[in-house]
Amino acid sequence: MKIIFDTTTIDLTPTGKSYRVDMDDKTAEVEILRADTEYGKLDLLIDGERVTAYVSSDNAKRWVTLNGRTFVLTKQSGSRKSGAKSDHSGELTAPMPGQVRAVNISEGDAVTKGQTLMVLEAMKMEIRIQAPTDGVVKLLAVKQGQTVEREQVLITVE
Amino acid sequence: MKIIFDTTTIDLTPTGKSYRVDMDDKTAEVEILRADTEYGKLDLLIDGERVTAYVSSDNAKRWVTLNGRTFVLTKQSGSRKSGAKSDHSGELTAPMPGQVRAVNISEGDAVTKGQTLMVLEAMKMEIRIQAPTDGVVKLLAVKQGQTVEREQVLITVE
Amino acid sequence: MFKKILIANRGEIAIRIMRACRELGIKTVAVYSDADKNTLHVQYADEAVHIGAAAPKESYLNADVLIRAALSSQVDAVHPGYGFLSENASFAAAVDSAKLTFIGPSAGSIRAMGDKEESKIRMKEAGVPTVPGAEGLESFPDFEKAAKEIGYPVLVKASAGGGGKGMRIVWDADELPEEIDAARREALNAFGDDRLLVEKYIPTAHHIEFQVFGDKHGHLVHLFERECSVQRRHQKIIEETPSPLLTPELRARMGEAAIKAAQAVNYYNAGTVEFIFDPDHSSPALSGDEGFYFLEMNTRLQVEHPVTEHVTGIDLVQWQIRIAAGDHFPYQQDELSQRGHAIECRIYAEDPANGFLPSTGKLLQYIEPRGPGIRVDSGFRADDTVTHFYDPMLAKLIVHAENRKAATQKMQAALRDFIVHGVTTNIDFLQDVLAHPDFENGKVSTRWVETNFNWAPPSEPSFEALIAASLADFSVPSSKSQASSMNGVDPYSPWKTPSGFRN
Amino acid sequence: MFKKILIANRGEIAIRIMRACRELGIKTVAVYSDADKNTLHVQYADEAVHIGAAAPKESYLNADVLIRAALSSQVDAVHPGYGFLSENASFAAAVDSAKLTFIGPSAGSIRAMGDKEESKIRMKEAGVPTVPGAEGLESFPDFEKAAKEIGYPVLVKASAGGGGKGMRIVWDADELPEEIDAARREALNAFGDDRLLVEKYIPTAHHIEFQVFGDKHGHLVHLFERECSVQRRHQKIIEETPSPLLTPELRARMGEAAIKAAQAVNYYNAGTVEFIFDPDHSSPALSGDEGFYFLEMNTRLQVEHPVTEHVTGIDLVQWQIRIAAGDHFPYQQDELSQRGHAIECRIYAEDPANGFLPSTGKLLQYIEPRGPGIRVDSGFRADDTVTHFYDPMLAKLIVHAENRKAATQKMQAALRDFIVHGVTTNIDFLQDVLAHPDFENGKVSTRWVETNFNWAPPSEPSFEALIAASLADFSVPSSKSQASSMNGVDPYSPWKTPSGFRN
Repeated sequence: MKIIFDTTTIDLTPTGKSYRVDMDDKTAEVEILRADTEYGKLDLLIDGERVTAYVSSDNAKRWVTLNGRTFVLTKQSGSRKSGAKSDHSGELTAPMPGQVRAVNISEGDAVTKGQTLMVLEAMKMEIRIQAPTDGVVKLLAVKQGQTVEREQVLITVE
Repeated sequence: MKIIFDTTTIDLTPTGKSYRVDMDDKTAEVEILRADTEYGKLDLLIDGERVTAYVSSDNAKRWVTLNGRTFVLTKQSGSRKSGAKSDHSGELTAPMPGQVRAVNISEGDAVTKGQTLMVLEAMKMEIRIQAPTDGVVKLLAVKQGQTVEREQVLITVE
Repeated sequence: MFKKILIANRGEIAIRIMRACRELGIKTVAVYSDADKNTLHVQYADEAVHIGAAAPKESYLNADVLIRAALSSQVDAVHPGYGFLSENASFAAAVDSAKLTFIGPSAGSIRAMGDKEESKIRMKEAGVPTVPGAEGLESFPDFEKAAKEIGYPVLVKASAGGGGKGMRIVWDADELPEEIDAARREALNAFGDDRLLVEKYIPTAHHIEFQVFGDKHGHLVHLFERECSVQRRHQKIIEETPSPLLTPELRARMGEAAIKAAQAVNYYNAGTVEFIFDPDHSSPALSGDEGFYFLEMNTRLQVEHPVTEHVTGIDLVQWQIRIAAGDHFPYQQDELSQRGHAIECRIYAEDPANGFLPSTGKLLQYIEPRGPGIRVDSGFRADDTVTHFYDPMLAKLIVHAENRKAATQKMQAALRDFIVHGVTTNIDFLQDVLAHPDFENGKVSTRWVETNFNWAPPSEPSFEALIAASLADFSVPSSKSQASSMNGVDPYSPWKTPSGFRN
Repeated sequence: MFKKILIANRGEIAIRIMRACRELGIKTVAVYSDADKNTLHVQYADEAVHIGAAAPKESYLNADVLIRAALSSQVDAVHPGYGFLSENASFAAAVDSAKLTFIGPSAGSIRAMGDKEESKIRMKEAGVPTVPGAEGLESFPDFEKAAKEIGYPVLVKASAGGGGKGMRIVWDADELPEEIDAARREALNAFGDDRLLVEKYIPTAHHIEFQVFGDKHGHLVHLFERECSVQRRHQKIIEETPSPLLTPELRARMGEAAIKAAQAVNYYNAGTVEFIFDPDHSSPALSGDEGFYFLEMNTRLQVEHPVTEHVTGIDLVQWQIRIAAGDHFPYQQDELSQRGHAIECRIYAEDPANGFLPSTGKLLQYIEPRGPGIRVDSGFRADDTVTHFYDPMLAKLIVHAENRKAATQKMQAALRDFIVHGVTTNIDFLQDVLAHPDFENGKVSTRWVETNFNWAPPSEPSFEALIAASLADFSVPSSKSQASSMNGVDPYSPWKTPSGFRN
């Protein structure tokens, strides 16, 4: 069976006691030695080497820690993820969750590259949202005092 | 409602947000502030004092730790516990789980007080089972090499 | 000795203080905001008092409500921890006037050192070397003139500040207005005080601080240095002691300067004298000296106090409480020594690949490392939520070993065993700092992370990580809080008894 | 340095050794019996090899299968831990002849000290004071005659022994035959060797031992004493350092004697020289001396090594590995010192109210204490099963603080936080020992628990405990492993969201 994480396809084939795993040009023989459900801990035998991994799931996301390194993978289902990958370079999103502290512009304003358009605050730090290019504010999506999530669109400059 | 632990009866009366608890001549007002299911941890407010207890259950047994002291209680159901409280003073039971290492007597043997009748072994220690009184071996319930549980009857001397 | 203490703080430091209280047989009262009612520090206390909304200004920074909580719970003393009101002289005075003991220095000492202007003048008088700068500035033209005289880059910082908040490096005059405005707002928000001062900024500087400790009977010692040069966004992320840079002679002279500084404000309780240290004396503005300059004094317990505890063997928090109750601090300077090497890593919920910005969310998994010589001070556990209201520090991971190399190895092993899922952390980043030759050689200055260390996370997960992720769906429930819909229904699942070895 | 090490042991000590290996970058191989396939030490290793049935003789005491496991997993060295084969000279020799490094002393040193007869003769030659006794006995009449000459009470003990196994106090001649038979059987079973010797038994004695450490280049030091007088069934349950009884002068002389003892058998690696110490020199048989007598030398790492690690700052296990690989031990005697005070409590699954007999079963709950200065070395977690096959020690709880009083307070707080349900433990008992004035005053001799301390558990649970037990059925699932049939169906249940605060 095939499992797709982000752009990588992993193919699992049960072979009795273990699995054959294929990914691009790589192949491995994998046995699950032990799974600890409380800690999300997996002891695997990958081509004869014991490997311990910690895995957590949050909807489509998989958090994996292995050899002290943590990766976040997104499991792809049949239906593609809805337009998360925005290519609007003039779209300014919140780099962290927080609160809009100050809004220095209105829709329609002309702005210059580097100009501070908005100030966010979280955990007592201020983050300035600056214009990436010269342009005009096409959209102002939030207002002062509003709480925003990470990657929420704040302003569009075109 | 009444709950019986060993020989003590506790009477719980819900009073909206909290409980009134009666036991013999004692009464307390108790509120459950928090219960942590993973650790069996209870934060209680007993007559206004915060108390933290850890409780585990194993069938009728309740293990309770409070202020660093652990108690084992047995919850009594309607049907009485089946004759666990044996008063046969000549009944020798295993003081710990282990293996019967040596049997020095046979049924019918006359024995004298303090005589070693049997040797148990567990965790590399030897425990001698000695005659509590002068008497005759009425029952030899186990044989050499056998594994025994704690409180299992080994020998009856009368 | 006190019978009951209110801890006017939250998280790991509240728990750290409560542990000390328990060992001394003192009852503890926790305080909590709306956001904190289920946190560990509340559960660890003997009593807990709700003090307001999640925003710090409405709870942990609200002196009145804290005093009321202290009085209603009938405590003898208040421990402020670090941050929040710990360096607020008015709060210390309010505690005093409520006939309670403030576990910290006198309001006068806090005020003298909290006011960076007054403190600098006092330090100069006391013969402690200071960084060139200007104090007492009000109008923008004043700042502009001072900055020009000092020469760019300059550091604009909150007079009332600490912990990197309200602090900005200004590289040239164009940036000055905006940075001053931002620093003022941050300072006002964090400390309730928007005064700023300007100092020469030394880009290659190391941050070396000295722990001092005094009792109320005039006995004052230092407990050696902490090297805190590994920083990002002006905040420390790795601290260690001893500093790999100091010779015994220089250590002794800096220690003397630290004591002089503390004496100049009649200091008692735990405090930290921070120095800027220029290892090659190369800054032309700072000639004719030994390369160290008083930066500021933190009149409170420091986040990184554990490394000092491990190398000196002194329990700083217990002694804070004891000397506040009037005890004599029993150790003379020559009885104190450093043994072994201690390192602290601050584990932050933040994304080093995204400008170290905080990461919030629910901790899907949280497993702390364990073992001899490993200490974890934390206030989180699995299933807790990291909110945007408070500092994103999840834990302090502290190790103690025979020497710097052994401590580094122990820290590396411990970081590999620290599992946090659900929020992005700096654990991978910290491992790469520790493995860097500059760290090994003690060459990390305060701007090293930003200027010398071009960190990027590995772009591709390893084959093994992908294998584990793909097999996990068959063997591990999806999340503690979610229904485990995939478990046990897949025809390929090898899993019969999910928690035992297969034979 | 070694690339891979096999740890020929189980439980907490196997994990302790693996942690040291990980910090040194060495891979580890665990071994396990049928009873241990799901234990923590197996999971903590990089590899694991099954070595046989649960009974120790068929697995952890089986030298051949261990050597085969070491060869097949291609390790460079074998660490024996403590107990099992750690003091078996033949095993050390077998490891050598397999061209692997034994992480311990030479087979010759083990043999010389393991043979209590030979060792006593050597000690006398080396000028180390010894306990009056008789060696080389074979027939029962020999024992009878020797015991009579020495004078009752006498101690019968296994020549090959250690850890209280195969050791019996004999109070008069009538008991001698049976006790000798029992000691012989225990010794054969535990050590594979049934030789015994007889010694004068000093009922008021303290047990004080010295840690020694040597490298393969002839450098040998001591790392001060451990006071191990709190014992039950001849086994230590509380160990501490420094001993409250020793003066600096006596400490120095005992340390010198310990080094002499070790030098007499050309010792290297970690070892412990045990002394009997009679604090009032009152035993008439032992006049004209300083009150300390060589008892035996344990030629291995000791269970209680952590207290020494904390007060000296030395990682004994890392150094065991390093010096086995040929490193020089870098510290001279005058560079070593004791700082602060460390105490270890052994947490046993046993019932102090039932003659300290072991308690087996499933750990329904198991929560270890945490905090600054608290170390827990253990090999168990919740849901594990304590079997009758192995030593019932669940964990070692170690604290380190500035002085004896602070360490005692820290230990008391830590014991209160140690939660074990499902097996009976000695935690309550340990708390009462620590709270006893005799402990506070350092007056605990090795027989104190049996003769002076009439411990009884509280006969009645407190009202609060009964309240908690009765409410728990409404709020806590009955057991992790059982269906939670009572939860949520009771009409009286106050519980809607079982893991959150009620408002």
